[in-house]
Amino acid sequence: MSDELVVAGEKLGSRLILGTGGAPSMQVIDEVLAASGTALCTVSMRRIDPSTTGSVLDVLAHHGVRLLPNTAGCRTAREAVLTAQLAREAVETDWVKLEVIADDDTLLPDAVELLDAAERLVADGFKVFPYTNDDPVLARRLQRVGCVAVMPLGAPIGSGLGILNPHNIELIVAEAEVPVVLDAGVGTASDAALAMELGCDAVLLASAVTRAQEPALMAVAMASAVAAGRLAHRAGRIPKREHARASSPTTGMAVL
Amino acid sequence: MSDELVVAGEKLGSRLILGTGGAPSMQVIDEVLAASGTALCTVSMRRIDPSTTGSVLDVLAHHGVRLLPNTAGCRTAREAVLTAQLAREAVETDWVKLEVIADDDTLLPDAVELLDAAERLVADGFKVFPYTNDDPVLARRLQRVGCVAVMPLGAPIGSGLGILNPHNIELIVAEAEVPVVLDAGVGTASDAALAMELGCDAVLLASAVTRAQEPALMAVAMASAVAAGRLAHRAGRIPKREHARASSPTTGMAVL
Amino acid sequence: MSDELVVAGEKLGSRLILGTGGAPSMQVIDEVLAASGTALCTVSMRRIDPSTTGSVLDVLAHHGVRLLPNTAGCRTAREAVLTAQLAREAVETDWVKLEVIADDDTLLPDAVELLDAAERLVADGFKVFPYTNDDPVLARRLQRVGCVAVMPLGAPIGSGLGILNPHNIELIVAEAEVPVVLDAGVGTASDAALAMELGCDAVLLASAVTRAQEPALMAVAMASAVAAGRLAHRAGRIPKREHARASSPTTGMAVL
Amino acid sequence: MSDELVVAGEKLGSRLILGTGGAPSMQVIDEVLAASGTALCTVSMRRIDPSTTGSVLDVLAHHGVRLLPNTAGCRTAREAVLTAQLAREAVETDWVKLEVIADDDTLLPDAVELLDAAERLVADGFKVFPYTNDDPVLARRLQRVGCVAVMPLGAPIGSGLGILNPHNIELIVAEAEVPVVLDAGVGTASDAALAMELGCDAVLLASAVTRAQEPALMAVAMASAVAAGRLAHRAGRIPKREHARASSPTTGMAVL
Amino acid sequence: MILTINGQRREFADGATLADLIAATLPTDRGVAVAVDGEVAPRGTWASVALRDGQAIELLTAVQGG
Amino acid sequence: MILTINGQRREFADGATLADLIAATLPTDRGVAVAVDGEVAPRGTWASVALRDGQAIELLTAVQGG
Amino acid sequence: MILTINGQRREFADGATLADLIAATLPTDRGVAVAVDGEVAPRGTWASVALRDGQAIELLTAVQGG
Amino acid sequence: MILTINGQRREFADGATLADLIAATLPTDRGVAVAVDGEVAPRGTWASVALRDGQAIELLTAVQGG
Repeated sequence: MSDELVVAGEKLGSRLILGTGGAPSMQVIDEVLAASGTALCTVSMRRIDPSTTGSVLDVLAHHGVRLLPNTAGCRTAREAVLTAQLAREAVETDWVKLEVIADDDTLLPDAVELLDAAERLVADGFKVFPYTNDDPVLARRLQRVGCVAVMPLGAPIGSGLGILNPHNIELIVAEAEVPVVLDAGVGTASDAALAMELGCDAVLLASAVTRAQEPALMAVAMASAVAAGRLAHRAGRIPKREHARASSPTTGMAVL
Repeated sequence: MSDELVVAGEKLGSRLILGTGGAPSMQVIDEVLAASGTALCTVSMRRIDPSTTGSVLDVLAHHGVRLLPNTAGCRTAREAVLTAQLAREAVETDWVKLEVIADDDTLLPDAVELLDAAERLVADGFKVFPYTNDDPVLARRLQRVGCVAVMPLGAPIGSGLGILNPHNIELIVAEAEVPVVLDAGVGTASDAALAMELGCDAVLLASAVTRAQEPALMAVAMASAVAAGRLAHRAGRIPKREHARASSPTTGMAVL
Repeated sequence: MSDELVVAGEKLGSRLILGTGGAPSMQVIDEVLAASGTALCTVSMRRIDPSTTGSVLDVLAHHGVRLLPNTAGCRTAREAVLTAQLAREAVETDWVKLEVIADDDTLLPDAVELLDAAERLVADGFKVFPYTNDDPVLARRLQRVGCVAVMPLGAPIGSGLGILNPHNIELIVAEAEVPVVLDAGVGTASDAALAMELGCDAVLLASAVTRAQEPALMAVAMASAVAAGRLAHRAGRIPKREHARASSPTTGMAVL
Repeated sequence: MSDELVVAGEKLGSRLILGTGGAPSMQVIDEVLAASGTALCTVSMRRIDPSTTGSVLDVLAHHGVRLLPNTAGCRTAREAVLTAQLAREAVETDWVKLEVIADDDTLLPDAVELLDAAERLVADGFKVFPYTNDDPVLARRLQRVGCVAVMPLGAPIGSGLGILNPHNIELIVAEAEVPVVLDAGVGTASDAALAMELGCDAVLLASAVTRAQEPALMAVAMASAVAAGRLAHRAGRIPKREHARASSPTTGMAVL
Repeated sequence: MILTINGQRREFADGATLADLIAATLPTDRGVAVAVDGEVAPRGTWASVALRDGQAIELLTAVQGG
Repeated sequence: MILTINGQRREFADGATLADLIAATLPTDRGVAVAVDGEVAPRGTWASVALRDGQAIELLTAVQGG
Repeated sequence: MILTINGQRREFADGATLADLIAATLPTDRGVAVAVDGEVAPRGTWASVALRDGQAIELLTAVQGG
Repeated sequence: MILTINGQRREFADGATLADLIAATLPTDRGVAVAVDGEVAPRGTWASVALRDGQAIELLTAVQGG
């Protein structure tokens, strides 16, 4: 049975979405893309530095990966909308990972500006992937204004703390009518597997792979973990039991 | 780079060890073996029922899987030793998963009888794989008497509660001179991945797969999760940080 | 040294704030108030039922407890503002626990309506105690519009799940310039103690006491737990250590 | 209703047992004893240093606290038995906290030597309080050989990690026929409260108080936390619920 | 005239004031708050507010909750 | 003589060996292990072991488990 | 005229268009997006937009991030 | 004779008893416990136990700990 992820009407060949930030070199990005098998990667919009040679876009194009420009660093709806529009000009996609953060310390999303920006971008024809906190009510509002996915955080960006509040992620998944992408907080493979077991449709991560001691190895680990978590979710896990239950026959014991 | 598991001088092609108990039919065992790619499976010694048709041994042989007979249900060292000897007669292997439980409610190992049985079986030439609690000191003693692996529980057998005390598993791994196999408690894929991330060399599970709603699907999930956790362990995860760390460039922002 | 809680310029004799909902009888409320030593209790505004005899107001007045009317059940800023104004008429206080929930299943606060209502009520001269989610950014905004406290939830109302995301509560406390009250989710004494250890200034709970098997006993438990957690916070706990540290002398051992 | 702790036939006026180790001075011990209201304290047997002035025994006697000599540092049953006998000579009590550790790094109990020592000491007329790991089966065996209490660890001595495996503590409590004392691992007040909520009869701690920044303040915190946890256990907490439950009336809402 | 009081339709004499209605409806006006057609009616205005046919009146008080 | 086989009492001709008993009881001796009165009876001894009245024989094999 | 390009003040000939500026500043216009005084300047308009003294131009492109 | 007391070698007059040694070594015998060559020496025996050359004596007391 096919189990492809479909977002905004598009099929994606992988449930692992990669951020390209934090990688020490283009070489590492190239290895990570190959190892992860990802089909969608985020990029950021920044001032052109004429001195830089080699563009991340070439590497991404070489792997046939779809682009998801983000609005990282934006603090207001206005900045984020403008950044999204510039991204659309630059890389010719109407997909955008919407980030509107409240400050540079926590990098946490600002619910009010985020919702405002999402509404404006949807009206402007964008396919909006909002990076949001784990509030089920905000996730609901983001869907109501027309976002094509919701991307709640598991923990602060780059913290590697995993999923601090699985209960909220479950609440978001339970009522979601668009794909739920666990975004931010993943530190290791079991975090990614857990996200999928909670019912998320995909996982977005960057630092966990790009800043690992061996990025390519961790990329394979994450791809396997996302697949494992998805399969476990579909396979229907055994219920948790307070008490033990024998897995060997309790009859037919020899009397020795 | 090769990363094969070697136990008792033998290479095993998989770090997922399966218990065959709890499966509703031989058909399911067959599917699960194929799906998991396991190389080692446990069996139990029980009175022959002449009426039963088809032996689990045939299914296991068909998949070229090595046998690990267990002493499930034994309460004393004497029973366990005798059961191990009978298993050696029946399936012609000197490998044994040593279980000496204290009662049928908790199915928890009895440290005293377990250690006694391990010592006697090692003296009798067995390769002993003891199912033990998560006490690092008992694990140390089991190695000292010559066990070829230690198999601490994550949680009670069949409970699916995962790894209740990761700290103890880390302590066991830190000083282990033989492979550490996380045995019992695994409920879903992320549990298996976590076990490997803690440094375990393999995972042994039965109910989590055989009693899942879709055993074959869960078998694939577990195989992927074990691989993912192992790779993540080798790849060197990012440290956990209390505070966020940006994964997008913090310079070159446009002034909009 | 005095360690009184001061909110909105008023000293409160206890850091345990009680909700009166869920109590089976006025008698129980009376016992709980006596047992808890609370100085502040919430009440709700509802249609007068001429048939009811005995008012909770009399019981509260008898214990000299200050009133904190809430806007429980309101879904919009408009409803909440009107309910607060009616409460001010009815019980003659400008203090209000502001609740604006998104639905009756999760009872989770709606960030957008909550912030709107808070701003309007502050402008109308109210001392606003907002029941909010555990988003540090929303807590910051609520303070900016002039709330006299912020009351993040530990877990959904009445769930008894404790504090699902201590990390967020710590972030809120770290930057708070008004008292932080852990509101909702507390199930037992250790939850209340933990809230105070995280740096909260007070704990607000109802069901954990009123629906306990022995409400008066649990009221004493909660009062002790809040005191214990506060003292532990002030006393400066020992750091967590991965490794053991002897508490008995390691020198002067006899050679036996 | 009285709720006194009775151990070995003796009533104890407090459920908080203190270790005196780690305190910077006799002065601090004096303050801590006064603040905690403890009725039982551990001491260790060490070579006499004629140069030391002032004995901890005088301080303990002044507070009318019962002595519980320990065998801290002993590695074998033989050493521990001899140390217990010497303690009986020195402080004239047949109560002993039995510690037989496996090494100086983990300070974890050695199940085999511990059980052996317990059996011998019971035979020699001692009232044995064994410091044990959290293995329910070992706890059972210790009771069978006649220990008057069992004292499982929450986490390694001095680690302050709290209770790493509450499930095991619950299993021990569920079948215990003697008082269960949570010994070692407590770092802060909520840990102590949790121990009592799990059904422990008392908590034994040292470093958490003696090494806190303000020992006397922490001593009060721990005393309150133990009382709170005990009361909460007796009061019958509300069940945990996945979903919210309103604590304000859901009827009688005004239509505004 | 017909008024809707806490969701119940009730007949009242034309010209009745809020004060009249409260006196006729409640044992006491202590701890009572009133909304008329979704607006707060402050206690001080009760005697002077003449009610009109079809109005919706909410009579509220504080009860245990929260 | 009377033997107890896997907990069941069974009549057997005097002088029967373990090999006789197994042949008479089981479709195959593949994967079989035998204990007599709580002691392992190695396969190599089956033909030579003469059974005695009252002995308890356990006939075991490996089944799914663990 | 003086323009501020990505935060740097630069002198340009009067009447220069966005297209002129880009050609003079960047090795390629592939993957480039432009904002003038906080408004997006679509690629199709570059040739026709005449720049004015004092304007702030942002030249952006996609880089690794997120 | 030479005795090892708490790990220190000390010279003592032949025939000295445990009581003599304790009196000579400690300010008080309150709260003291004694082991001689790894065996407990009960307080009641101190006066009668004659020490022998080469013996190891441990003098212990209770200190803060645990």
